[in-house]
Amino acid sequence: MWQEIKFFDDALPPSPPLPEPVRGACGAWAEFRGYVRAAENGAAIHGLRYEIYPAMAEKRLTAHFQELAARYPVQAVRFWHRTGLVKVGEAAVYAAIASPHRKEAFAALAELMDRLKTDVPIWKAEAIPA
Amino acid sequence: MWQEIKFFDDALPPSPPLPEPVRGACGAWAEFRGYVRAAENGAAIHGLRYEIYPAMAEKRLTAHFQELAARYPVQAVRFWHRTGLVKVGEAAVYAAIASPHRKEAFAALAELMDRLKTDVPIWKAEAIPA
Amino acid sequence: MKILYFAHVAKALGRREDDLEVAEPLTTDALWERLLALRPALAQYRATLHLARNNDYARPGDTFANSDIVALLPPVSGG
Amino acid sequence: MKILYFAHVAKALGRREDDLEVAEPLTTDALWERLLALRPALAQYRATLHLARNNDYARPGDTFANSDIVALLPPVSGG
Repeated sequence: MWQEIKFFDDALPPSPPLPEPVRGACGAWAEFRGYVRAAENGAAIHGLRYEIYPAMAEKRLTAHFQELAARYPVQAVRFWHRTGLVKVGEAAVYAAIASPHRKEAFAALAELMDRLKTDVPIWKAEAIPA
Repeated sequence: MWQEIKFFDDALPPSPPLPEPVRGACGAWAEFRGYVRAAENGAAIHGLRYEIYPAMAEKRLTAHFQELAARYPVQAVRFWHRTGLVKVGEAAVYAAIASPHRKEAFAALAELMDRLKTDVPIWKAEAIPA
Repeated sequence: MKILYFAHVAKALGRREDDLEVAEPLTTDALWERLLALRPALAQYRATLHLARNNDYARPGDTFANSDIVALLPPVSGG
Repeated sequence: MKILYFAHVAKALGRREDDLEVAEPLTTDALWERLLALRPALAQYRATLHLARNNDYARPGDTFANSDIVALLPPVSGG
């Protein structure tokens, strides 16, 4: 399985297309970008400050990718996350999954985002008031 | 609701980020790219030739967007489709949906792709052998 | 009345459209009678084709006037 | 032993790491005793923190050696 995990101090780059090695094999590339909203817990914010424990986050994410690949025909995963201040309207996370067909790609991507929130050491460390 | 429908004779452009008007309001931007696979019905292909009836496709898609927006908190939809020859490994379709939260965005996008295949006048008109 | 053909039907007929002069609005059955007279090769596709009138799927009871754009739609397969 | 702090815990302590000299491997309870002696302010967070040892969540029965990297992980909230 092709995989890429990157953490960014600055704006997430534009979404690249389906990774070259799985072209022809995969018909589906399901992607998700999570953006910071203008309110957090009911209060207007300027942004969120994220923290990541990179070495362990990469290890946990890789374990999740492997567990997903055992349950779905996942052939490529890309996962990016911002660290530091992410302002309202900016993307904090980008994740994408390739598989032969659409339904499995959606299911695996939705599950990856759920798993992210169980045990991957990434934190909304602080909400910066507007 | 913000919406964009475009049909392309040539390669689909890179995916733009969340549309400006819904930034701050929407935390979720779920995207899908459908790529042409190397085999169609078991036979190796060079590509697929797509045809679109643009005026009616736009009308049907808009109706589906409105029905989705009545069922999910969808605030923006982008839909692109190729027409003409789409070679193996190229994207034929791109669709994206913005909503405040992740689960609704995934559900609405999956349903949009299902609805596409019910009555939107777009055809895989021909499989070109490899 | 403009008639539009798509995908394998356009290929089989070797054309993407036809013009049909109709003196008064036609029922679905009357329209098909005219279409089959004009393009007999349509017969084998008739069961799988949906009619659209001015960019909407035709409904039972619709009639088709000379100013209408009529599309013969094969089963869709986008995505 | 290197100790790592994150998020609100790092903020409350005013630091992101500590070095702890341990003569022999410590059980979880013994490690917490040492941590609380070093940083009493950790007490209020203890119930919500998970321990990680060398980039894996610690399991019951794990011991923590002087060469280990130990992370005190608040509940995660990525995405």
